[in-house]
Amino acid sequence: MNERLKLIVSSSPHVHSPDSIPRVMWTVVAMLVPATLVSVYFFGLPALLTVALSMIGCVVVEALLAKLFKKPIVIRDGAAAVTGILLALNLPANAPWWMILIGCVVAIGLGKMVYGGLGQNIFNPALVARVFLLISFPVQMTSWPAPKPLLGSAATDAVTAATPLGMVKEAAMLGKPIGSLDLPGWTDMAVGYMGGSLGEISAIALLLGALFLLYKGYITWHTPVSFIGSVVVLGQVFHWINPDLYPSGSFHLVAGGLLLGALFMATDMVTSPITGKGQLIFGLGCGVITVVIRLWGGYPEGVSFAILLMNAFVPIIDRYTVPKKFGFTPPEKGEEEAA
Amino acid sequence: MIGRMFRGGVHPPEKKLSADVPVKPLPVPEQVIVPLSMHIGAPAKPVVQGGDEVKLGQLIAESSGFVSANIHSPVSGVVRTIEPRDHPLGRKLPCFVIDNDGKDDAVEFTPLGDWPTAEPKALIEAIHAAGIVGMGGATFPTHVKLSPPPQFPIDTVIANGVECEPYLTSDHRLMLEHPDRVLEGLRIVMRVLGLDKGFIGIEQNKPDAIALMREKVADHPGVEVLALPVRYPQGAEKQLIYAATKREIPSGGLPMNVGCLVQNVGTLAAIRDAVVEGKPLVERIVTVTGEAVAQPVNLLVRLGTPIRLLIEAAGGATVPTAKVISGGPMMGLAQYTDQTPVIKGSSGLLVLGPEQAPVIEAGPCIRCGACVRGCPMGLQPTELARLVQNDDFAAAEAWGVLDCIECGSCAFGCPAHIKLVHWIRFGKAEVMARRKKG
Amino acid sequence: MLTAILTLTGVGLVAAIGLGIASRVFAVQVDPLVEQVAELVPGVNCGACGNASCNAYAEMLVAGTAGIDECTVMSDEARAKIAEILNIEFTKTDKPTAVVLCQGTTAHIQLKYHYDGVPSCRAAQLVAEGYTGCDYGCLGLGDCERVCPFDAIHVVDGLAVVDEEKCTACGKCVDVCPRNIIELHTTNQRVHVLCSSQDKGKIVRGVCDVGCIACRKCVKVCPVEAIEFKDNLARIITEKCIQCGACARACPTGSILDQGGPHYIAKINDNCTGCTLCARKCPAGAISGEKKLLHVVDEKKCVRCHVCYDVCNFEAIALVDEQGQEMIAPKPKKKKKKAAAPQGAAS
Amino acid sequence: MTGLLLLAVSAVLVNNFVLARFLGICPFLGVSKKIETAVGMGMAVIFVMTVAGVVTWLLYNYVLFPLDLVYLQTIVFILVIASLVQFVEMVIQKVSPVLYQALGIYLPLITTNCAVLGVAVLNVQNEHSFAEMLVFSFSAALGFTLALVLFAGIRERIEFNDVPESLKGTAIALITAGLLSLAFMGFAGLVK
Repeated sequence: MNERLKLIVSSSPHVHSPDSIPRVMWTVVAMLVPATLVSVYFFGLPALLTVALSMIGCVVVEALLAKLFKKPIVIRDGAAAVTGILLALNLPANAPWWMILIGCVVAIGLGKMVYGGLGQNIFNPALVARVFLLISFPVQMTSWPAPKPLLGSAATDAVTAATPLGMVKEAAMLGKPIGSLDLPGWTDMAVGYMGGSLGEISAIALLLGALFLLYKGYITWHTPVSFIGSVVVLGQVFHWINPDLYPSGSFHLVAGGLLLGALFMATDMVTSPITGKGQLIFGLGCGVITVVIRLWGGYPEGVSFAILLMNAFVPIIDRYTVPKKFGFTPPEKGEEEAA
Repeated sequence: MIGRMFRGGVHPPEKKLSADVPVKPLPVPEQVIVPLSMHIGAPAKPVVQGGDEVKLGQLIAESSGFVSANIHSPVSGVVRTIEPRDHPLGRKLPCFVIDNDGKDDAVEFTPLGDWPTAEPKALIEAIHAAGIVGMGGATFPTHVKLSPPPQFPIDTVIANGVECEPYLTSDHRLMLEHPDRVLEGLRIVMRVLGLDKGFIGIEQNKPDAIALMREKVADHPGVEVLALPVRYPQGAEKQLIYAATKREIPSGGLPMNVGCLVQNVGTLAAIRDAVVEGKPLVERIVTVTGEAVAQPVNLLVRLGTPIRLLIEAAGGATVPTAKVISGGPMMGLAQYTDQTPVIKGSSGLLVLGPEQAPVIEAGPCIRCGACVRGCPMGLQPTELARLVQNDDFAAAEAWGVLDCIECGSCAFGCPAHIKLVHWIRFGKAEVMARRKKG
Repeated sequence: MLTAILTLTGVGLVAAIGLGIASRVFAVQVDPLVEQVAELVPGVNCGACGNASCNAYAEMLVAGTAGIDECTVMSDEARAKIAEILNIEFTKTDKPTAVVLCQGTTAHIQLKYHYDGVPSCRAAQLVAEGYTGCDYGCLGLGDCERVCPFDAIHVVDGLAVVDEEKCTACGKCVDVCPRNIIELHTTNQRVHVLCSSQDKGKIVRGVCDVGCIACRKCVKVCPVEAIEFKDNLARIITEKCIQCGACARACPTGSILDQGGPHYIAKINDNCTGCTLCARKCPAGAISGEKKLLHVVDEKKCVRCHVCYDVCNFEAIALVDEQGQEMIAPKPKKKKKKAAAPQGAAS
Repeated sequence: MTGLLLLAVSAVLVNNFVLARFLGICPFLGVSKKIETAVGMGMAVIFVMTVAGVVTWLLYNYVLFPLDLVYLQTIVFILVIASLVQFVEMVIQKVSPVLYQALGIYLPLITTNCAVLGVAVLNVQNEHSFAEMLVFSFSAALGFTLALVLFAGIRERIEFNDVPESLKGTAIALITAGLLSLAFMGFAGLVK
């Protein structure tokens, strides 16, 4: 061996799993592709343009801000791309281009870079942008184009369509029973044949992507299960109490952004609790707030608000869900006697 | 008496490249470098000087305190000098430099005779005299471990044949080639502690060793083979005891706190040799492996042999060497020179090329929790690293930084490539220094 | 109107009485002195005095359990004021400053191995005792920089450099340095051995251009025996050093730094009255001459300490450079030292 | 009963004093660096607000209103609140010097805290009954505490963050408060 050649010396361990931040992030992007494709199928080219503009916008904004704040530009890690695609999937397909760009600036700027960049933000950047846009431009954010499948004929000739959750909310305002509404069928909703934001319409496509992430270990089951579980159970309980006023649990499951939120946004590693126990509490909180807003709030949909609110609780949850350290339990009873 | 699987842990690729390569002895080198510190505790005190002639197996340094160990000459020849040389621990420490005369002229070994009837004290004395230390890597003097204070009676002894570190196969080969030496050593330890039951823990990725041991225990009454699930760090003392007995060593405690004692299988074989043959510890099996050597091998090596010769025996490096590691990839010590010698705790020598040991800059923590899920001690490595990074050592101590066993599970799985173990080791060192200051 | 006034008065009265009673019941004694002193202490909570906070130090001061010199950060004015408040003695101290005893910038040193670890000196020290070829030199990962509350120490080209203006000698960098190469020296001491290596010269040469190679030339050249030699390393004994800088000029590797310069050779002119004072004071024995006759300086022996210049009462000694050019004119007769005195000019 | 519950929910979440009404921002920013002090401050505010609510309500309904002195409302309320805060300060200084130190200047600042005066005035404005007043005052303070503790948790987490130089300190705290407020907007319309 050549003495001139310096050996690398580091602390153990000397081997590493193949996981890396870019790998995690780009996998998440890839797993959102099915949902994106479904939205393109139903909403056509505008959907694709929205996704593309949002992703490019977020990446460019991140690069510019990194330069401004004199930080290394790390857009290749894919985090900005994830934010971009998630933001797009939270917008209606006909969102005006300027609104998308404002969203990108808010998401990356206010949501992430001011906190110091990746890993340091408190709130999910895409959701910060979505809620910001929802409050600032309520009209543009809530006029949904009617779904028109590429193949086959459209169910209506209408240009715009209300989301199922929007219909339910309106009915509640007017005092009409839910039964009298012309809601899309459950299978249609599961496939994605309904009005709504790009990414939230197809429950099946979202589940497919999330199952792969679960298999890879990039998300854990805790948050989705407790989030979705609590929404469905709570929703069903109120449905039993008053079926005219409150929709069923299965409706809650597929209508609106529950799956997108629970599978892809509440599971955002940076802004969710670090332990399984914490994630269960986090998901439960998200679920309860979602149901409360959906049933009694001013907005038809509460997933974004719920996740954002629970993001604020994460530091407190983390503080009180520290795992049990090894070596801090006495031996079990039988053992103690034996010893 | 089967325990449970510990929480956490990871599955690094096993890469046991040399699992099927029988152990072969490495020719004795012309010069050996024998450090005075090949064990935890006080360095041994030399009893020979530069210029003295020594025989193979002759005592050249004696233990100099309660926690210390004897050292014997691994060759016959002349002591050239005692001077600081590069030590596997990464600094220069006093070493014997002995020129080999090539005769392997040995001192006469005095076996203890019939050990099953011998007094435990005599057995411990024989082990002490042979300079035996923990050969799994911790190098704790064995005779001290075998003399627990009376308030901590030992009721369970476990032979550690888990070898959960990737790449390493020295214990595996030992169990395959010398099962009786291992088992007899275990029975000697049982005799010392007055026990009639002992376990030998082996990971299920070594089915041949498990089968062979199950067959052999027929000749060794009281020994039971535990086939343990494959998950790193199954071979860590605390996790092994938990797996075998469901007992958790309390924070800051030792195995004896829960009435257990763990010995590496290599140590047991050495104990048997010391008692049955009167032979001191002067050689050991070392796995020389890694993608960067031509032919991964298991070698029987005299202590004090420079690792450069081991790499040559494995066919030399095939690519420019990036990293040379004494021990396994998860907990081993990276070497900055190939001049360091083999010592009593050198279980393996891992040579990695640039492809296996890339230098990757750490990214920001994305709080994915992989380290928390991977930690077998239930700690939060990312939080510890963050606190240490910000010099908040008091908080790090409160979060249990001292409980870390440095197994590397956290850093192995970290997608941001944060050097969690390094931060934590830094925190531990600072906390200990502060404690000393008072 | 009257009801309004009465109501307001009534409410006020009830509140006042309530508070009056409460102030009796919940009375807490606070020494007013503590507050006064607390306002004068620096308030940066650096911990150099060994107390948890500046407030705690203030309390200790008032209680008399801490000395006023224990805080190195405080300005002399603040010290004087506190001394006045507490009616205690106070004398001005020499301002100490941190000195990094190493000159091994990246360009000067060899590395032992390629370090792949976390950016902290203390952590790097745990990996095979640090990655610099020299086991004693600055690692340059900036633990001192991060710990300094005054932004007074920075790593430049892999070496920590102290900003004397900002340094308050709080000692945090001294504590944090894993190689213990930062020391506190008074600013009067201008000559330093900027090397900490205890290795033999041969080893030092192999790893560093600017290290002490234990040649002992400085020891030989020092006129006042102010350099001791221990562990292959020269050390200046501050109490004996006369700041002449001879050692720095003699050092072949430049590992002794003289910040007190420039130093010049003494030259005696015709004003000399032969009083012999300079000859007696010269530590190097470089001045010779009979009583009442003109004295002469042996240029080769002169260590440029300027002692003769300082003691001469007859405007007879000038300071010149190697070429003989007069750099500093003789000190005017029988007047007290002016600002142009060499020590002053140096700084 | 439902009315009172709604009132409580409204005061805690929908019309949160800090995040929706933007009252009491000073202590919200000042005493939210550590969770422990935030909890202490929250307790002090809960106490002061509830007691101030009761006293001012009694004064208004049994003294000022019958005597036709409603125009003295503000000055009387401030007088009462100021005395109460003084009282709390003395108690805390005696009982918990650590908390007293940590709260520092912000404790006397409760006096001029618009949140406390706000509670008193809102009670009068909305013509709350005694029970309503009690629930409202308490839940308003609870909402304040909730916001404070949440915010303290967030600030503890971002303490070591690599925040751009120009945004360090209060700037980032205000941005965070804004985002928190954004999240609380979700409760809008929950209670009319």
